[in-house]
Amino acid sequence: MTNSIGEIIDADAIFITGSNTTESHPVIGAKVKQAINRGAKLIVADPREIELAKDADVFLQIKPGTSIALSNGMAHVILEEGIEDKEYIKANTEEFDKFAKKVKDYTPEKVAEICGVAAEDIRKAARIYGEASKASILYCMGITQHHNGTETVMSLSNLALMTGNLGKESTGLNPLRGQNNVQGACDMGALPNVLTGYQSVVNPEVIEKFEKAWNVKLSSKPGLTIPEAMHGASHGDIKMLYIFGENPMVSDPDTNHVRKALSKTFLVVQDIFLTETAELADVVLPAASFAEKEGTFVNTERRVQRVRKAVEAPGEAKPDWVILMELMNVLGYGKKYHNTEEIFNEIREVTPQYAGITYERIAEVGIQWPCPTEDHPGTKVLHVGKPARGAGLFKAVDYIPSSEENKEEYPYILTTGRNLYQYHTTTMTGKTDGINEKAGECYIEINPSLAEALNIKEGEIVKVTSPRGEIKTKARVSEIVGEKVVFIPFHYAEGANILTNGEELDQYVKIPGLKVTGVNIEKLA
Amino acid sequence: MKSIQELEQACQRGLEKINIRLNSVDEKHIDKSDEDKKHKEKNHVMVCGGTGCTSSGCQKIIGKLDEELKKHQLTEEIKVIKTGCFGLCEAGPIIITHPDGTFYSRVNPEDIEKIVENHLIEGNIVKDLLYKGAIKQDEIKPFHEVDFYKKQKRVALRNCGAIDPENIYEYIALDGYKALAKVLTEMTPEGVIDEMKRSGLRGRGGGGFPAGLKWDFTAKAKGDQKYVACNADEGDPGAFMDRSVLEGDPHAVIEAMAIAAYAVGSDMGYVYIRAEYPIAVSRLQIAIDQAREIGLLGKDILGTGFNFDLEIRLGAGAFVCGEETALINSIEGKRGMPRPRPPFPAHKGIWNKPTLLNNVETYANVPQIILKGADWFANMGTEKSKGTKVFALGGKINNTGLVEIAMGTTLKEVIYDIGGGIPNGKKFKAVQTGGPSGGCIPANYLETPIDYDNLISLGSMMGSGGMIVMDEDNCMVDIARFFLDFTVEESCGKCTPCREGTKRMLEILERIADGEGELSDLDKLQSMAKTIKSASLCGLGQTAPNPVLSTLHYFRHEYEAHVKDKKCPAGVCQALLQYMVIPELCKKCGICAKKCPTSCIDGVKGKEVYVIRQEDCVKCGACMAACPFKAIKKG
Amino acid sequence: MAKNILTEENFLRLHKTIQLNRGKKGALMPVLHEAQKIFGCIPLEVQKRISEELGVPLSEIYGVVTFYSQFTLEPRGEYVIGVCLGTACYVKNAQPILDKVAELTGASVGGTSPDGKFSLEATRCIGACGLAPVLTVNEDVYGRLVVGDVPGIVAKY
Amino acid sequence: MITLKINGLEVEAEEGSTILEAATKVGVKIPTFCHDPRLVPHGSCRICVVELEGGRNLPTACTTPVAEGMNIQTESKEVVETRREILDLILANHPLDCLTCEKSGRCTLQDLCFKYDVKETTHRGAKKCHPIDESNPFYYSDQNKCILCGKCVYVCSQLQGTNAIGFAERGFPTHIATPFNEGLAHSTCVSCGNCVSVCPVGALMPKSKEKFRYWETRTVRTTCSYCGVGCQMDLVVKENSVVGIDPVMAVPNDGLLCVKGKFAFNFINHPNRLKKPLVRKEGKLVEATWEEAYQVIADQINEIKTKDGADAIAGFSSARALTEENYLMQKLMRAVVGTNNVDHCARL
Repeated sequence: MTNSIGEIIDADAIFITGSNTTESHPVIGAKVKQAINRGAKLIVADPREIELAKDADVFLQIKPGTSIALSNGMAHVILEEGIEDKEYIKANTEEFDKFAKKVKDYTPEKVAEICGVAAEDIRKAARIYGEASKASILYCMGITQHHNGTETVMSLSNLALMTGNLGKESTGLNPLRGQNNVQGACDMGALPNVLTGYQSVVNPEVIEKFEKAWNVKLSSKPGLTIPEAMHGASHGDIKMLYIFGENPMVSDPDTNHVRKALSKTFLVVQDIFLTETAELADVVLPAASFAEKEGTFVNTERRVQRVRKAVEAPGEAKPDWVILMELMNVLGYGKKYHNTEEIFNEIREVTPQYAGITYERIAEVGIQWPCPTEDHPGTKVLHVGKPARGAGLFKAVDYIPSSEENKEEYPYILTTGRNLYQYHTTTMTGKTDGINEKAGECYIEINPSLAEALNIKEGEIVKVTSPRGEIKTKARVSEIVGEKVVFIPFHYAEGANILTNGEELDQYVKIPGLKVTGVNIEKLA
Repeated sequence: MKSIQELEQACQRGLEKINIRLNSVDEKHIDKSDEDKKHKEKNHVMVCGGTGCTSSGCQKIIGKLDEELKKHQLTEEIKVIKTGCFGLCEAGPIIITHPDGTFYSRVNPEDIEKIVENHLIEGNIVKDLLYKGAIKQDEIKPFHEVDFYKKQKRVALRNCGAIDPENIYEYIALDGYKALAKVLTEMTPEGVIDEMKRSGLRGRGGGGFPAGLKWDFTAKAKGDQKYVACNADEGDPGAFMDRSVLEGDPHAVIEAMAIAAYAVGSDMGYVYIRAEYPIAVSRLQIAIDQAREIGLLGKDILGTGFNFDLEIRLGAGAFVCGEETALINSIEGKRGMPRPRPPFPAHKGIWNKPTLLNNVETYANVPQIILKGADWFANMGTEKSKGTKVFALGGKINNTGLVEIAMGTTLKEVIYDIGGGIPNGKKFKAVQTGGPSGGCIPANYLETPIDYDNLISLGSMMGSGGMIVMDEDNCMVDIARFFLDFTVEESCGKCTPCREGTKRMLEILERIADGEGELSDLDKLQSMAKTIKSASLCGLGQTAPNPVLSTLHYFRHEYEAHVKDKKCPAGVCQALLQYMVIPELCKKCGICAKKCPTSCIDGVKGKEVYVIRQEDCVKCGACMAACPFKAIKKG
Repeated sequence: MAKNILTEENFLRLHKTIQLNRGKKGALMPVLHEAQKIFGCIPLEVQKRISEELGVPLSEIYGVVTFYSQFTLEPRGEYVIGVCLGTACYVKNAQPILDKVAELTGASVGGTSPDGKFSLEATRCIGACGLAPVLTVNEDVYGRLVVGDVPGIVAKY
Repeated sequence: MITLKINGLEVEAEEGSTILEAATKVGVKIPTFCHDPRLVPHGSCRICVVELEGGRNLPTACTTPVAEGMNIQTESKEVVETRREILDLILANHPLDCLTCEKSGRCTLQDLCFKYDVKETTHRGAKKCHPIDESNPFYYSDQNKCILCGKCVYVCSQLQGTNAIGFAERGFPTHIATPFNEGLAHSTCVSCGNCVSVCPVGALMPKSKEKFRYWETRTVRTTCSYCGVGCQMDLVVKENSVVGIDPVMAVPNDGLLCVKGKFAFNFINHPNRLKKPLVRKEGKLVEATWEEAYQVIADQINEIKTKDGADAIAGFSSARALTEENYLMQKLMRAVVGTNNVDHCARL
């Protein structure tokens, strides 16, 4: 997030798009509701009528995958009504004209056609966002998990730049990171193209710095992302996969392809339970859970926070860092760490944003990076004054439909996501009876008129097929989804990801288009 | 109405129309010479349209009057006007004819023919229909000369009964809206507030907080939007003066709220009326609509650029909504649960905006204070309690009704001189003032001049003005239980001392009334009362124990009788009653035995005297009622 | 016996009232008053409809309806008998009158008679203290009563 | 700044702050039931009454703003008497079953009765008897223990924004209820447990798997392991198992949690946890020693490195693991295996 969670309460307007906040980030959802109680205006754009839609001043039930069109449409109205922040654009941005020209032809009427919403609502949303003095954008995987995910994010940043909603309290472009330490994992360079602190592997100085720090030779050739590695494995290029703390057999798209890829490689899985993925492994290593080890997580507002050990790990399970260290030692890299604080201090040496953060400083309250020195208080709001890059770059992007749409034999659009009770692949939440009582089994949400057309009753088992496979699941007839749209939560094995497309990736970050999949639905005989 | 001049002309025109009634109203009076000739109208027949009289069929009476007048083609000369409540409900349904001021009481439709023919046509008054107080040895007194009215000083009730409340022009005729005109054109907001302060007017809702000060706080409070509100919840049982003002003279309240709005800088007002007053609600709505129609409410009032509008908000049956912050929550559509103070409504009232909240009767005094000046008001009443107060006299009293007296008048004068004393020759025991928050004042304090501080020093309080007279047949323990039962039922349930404490006090009182009380209970009541009074959040809880404390203080002997001797001196508490056959009177007829539902009366018909088995007797009183020879007594 | 009050026509009237009051601040109370008049009570289905259209949480509406005595959850009897228990009436022994009415109609205080014909309430002071003790049956008012008058009045309905 | 006296102590306090805040600042403890710094003070329980010199009644410390020259007594005779009477009244409508009540040891009512020597109630009369609402799988609501402090209702409406429960009826019968007492399962309750966390007595309690007494437990402050909000929480630990979770009043969650954070901690001490390394032999995963497992992995890595090169190996790190562990994973792949084929599930 460019801003912080606490600031949401004081925003004048909140634009939530592609995030079912009250179910995926419940406490942030509560803060949004507190903001509304104080009089903030809310715009919600989502293919499903999520709970927050009821509190929204404007609810745009857009067709899945049409967010860029909506952003451009709103930009069009903001320019047309002259409520953009002219000084901010002049002083702090680049390539505004190219962007302005692009959105010219995204008239509300045209966008209404693409998105399947009323033109007047687009105008109303644009006016609310444009006229507010402090407007904050909150978004999540509903924006990013598309074949054009990166450009969709850029279309949102255009909106923030053109209205000067950046670098000020209660504004900004705020991705709600889905997992407890996904921010930390990215910060630590668990990505094929960057080392810690987003220092690029192709930059010779960076390679030299790390080679000196670790006194070892390093490759500067960017590696493979998970979808690429899966592809490589299924074609025999990747011989071995070391998976720790993940369950691709349920969370990754195209499960059948994943099974094929995993079975062909030597597979090591390090986890706390024998997950669907671990069952296929050649070696399974028992790990300690978060309650059994000391360390840190980094939350969605870049706050590094302490995790503390409460109980002993069961049997011979060890903290993951101990396993990794011992394996490195077996492989000849002799470095020994006595605790995670030592590792953290090593991180601080090579990661400028973390340099000023110490375990002692975050004992009571976490610090938000960047925090360059030990007397630096941490950063609540990014891009204060000028965008960090020197000037905010406008990106003229076009709406391009996904290849999954308008397919003859797969006429309905499946979108996936979470529900309140389960978390990811239910490995942890599935162990609590109450959770399974509330959301124990997979289901598919179908619009009443579609259900009627297919003569499907509430609770009936239906067959759902896509080019990748087919599943049988329980029908939930509900107004929550639009006519031609269906929804399946991805938590359950033999569920949504049997159907999703793992090939059509975003060109920049290779994220799969999990939110748009062409499917067909049939009543079981 | 776009200017003061227009208002003035309307006042003149209106005066001509109702001049015929003015001989009886003390101040304004135009000599009859030439005006009369122009007008053919000979009489105005005023029929009381208050809640009491309406329920006794005043509508039918008006219908019959119209019918009769049509029969005699007199509809031009004689006008029938339905007015607000005259105040003497005991005498309802009431008819007063003008210009003579004849006071007919307990009229029913059959009497109309006589009144029209004998009185209105032939001119001689129907003596046997006159109010008993209006005729003394054949000498007929007009209604304002009758004892009930003569000793009163009617300021808030000035127009009640004198005008047709559903015709704004009659109000204007009696200088209606002149005060508003004066305020808008000649006075500054500070000037109005100063006038209110100098008048010494204190809140008539019960608290007695100086109105001027409250206006001042609200005026000084910062806020982009301010509200003016009128508390017409009148939850005190036995109090009905606000009802009469709203039914008889709603315009005065509207004008007063406009003046208040000008003084504190507000443009929006709410009148919160309890749902149990349908007539008052409709009369006020008519008055608001009429005022808006002729430019005395809404935008640019009287062309002075001042805007003020008014909305009615209905209560829904909750006594606690008489408390200011509960009332505010109720207007906001919430449960009527009071808010902690500070912040006071003057700073954070309706929707957390500065709000001026006053009672109906407080507002009813404002127009006259502005017109006649603060000093006129200040020299009425006592040193610290200025002006007049309306009391709703009820219970064991001959003249049940509204009594407006100058502060300082003694309880005795109100109950005996105006109230007409206790009916059926019963002995006075106590008078209860302040409703569920008040106390019972025994006979030996009847000489006390009525004002806020005296009543408090007697362990009671002014309250909204309910004054219930009790005689020897009322049991003080039962009265205390009645009031506790009321507050337990009406407590909002938010704070512990009131929600839980009043219930326990009630249970103790019920045990005492059932003869299971102990002496220690009396001290328990005392100590609990202290906690409830000092720790409760709002006025309801803080004053709920008062009825118990004051009856304990003045009538401890009755409590002890219930506890020690298991006796109820006034013969009210059922459980302590004993029905006994008086042997010498018993004619051995056996009727009582037949009637007894639990057949607990033994005896042999014609031979032995009957005896009631006390242990099985359920005290239903059926035997006593059935005995033709009054041979069964209750004691 | 409770006739079906949840007719479409009634809900239409409710909808109109809500549209009228939607913009106003503190709209809940006026809407609830109307609903009580339209349906004779405010049951769950009505409260749910008000909650959806007015945007007020159902738990808050239920709290308001159960707070005020004028709002009821179940339909009341055809004839609502209110015996005033204000102080003036109570002092002139309204209590025996209340007991008598309860006895004759079979309705307990605050309840409705088994045949649904009579609902009996001990009402707060209705301001007609001049006629104490007072009893109301829907709109009709009977004043200056003694226990003996009660059978006559009840028989009329 | 305002100067006032509390128990004879000179105190400086901000304009607009309350007596309770001023007292807490100088370490003077005033008992409260219904106070919560995140809520608008509503002054329902009245237990925090104090004596104000010259005051008409006993003002509540939680709502009364400080004023220049106030002279406050927080434990005067009258104050203590009033508090004892209030506790007496509460106990009159509260089941005295501390022996088996799960809240024992952490119940504010129990603590205050102990402090003010209120052994039992001196009143006898009607007592509440509501059915216990067990319909929610995570916690139960026992209205008979409720002291109507109202915090659960205000947290649910002002902070969580779900409005599942509210006050019903009026006066003595007032109770907290879901609409039409249909039960929590039929209400809009999302089981976040924020009401359970603020209940000062045993009216709202989690359905704990294990019976435990609070004095047998210790708490460990940590960060939630589910979504990216990073809520601060206290794990309640008895011997070697986590028996409960409480929210922490700190950035970023300010005392709030969700259903997963508050109740879904059963995986920690779950019997199916992996306890030993497993190595696949003849197609079946069998238990092995750590040394054996490491050796198998090391051999594979070295064999593939020599045959196909380091880039034939890929590692998936975990967004669920510690920051330090992600650092080591990418260091293992880059420094030891020698490839940049390292990624993690940021995309899910």
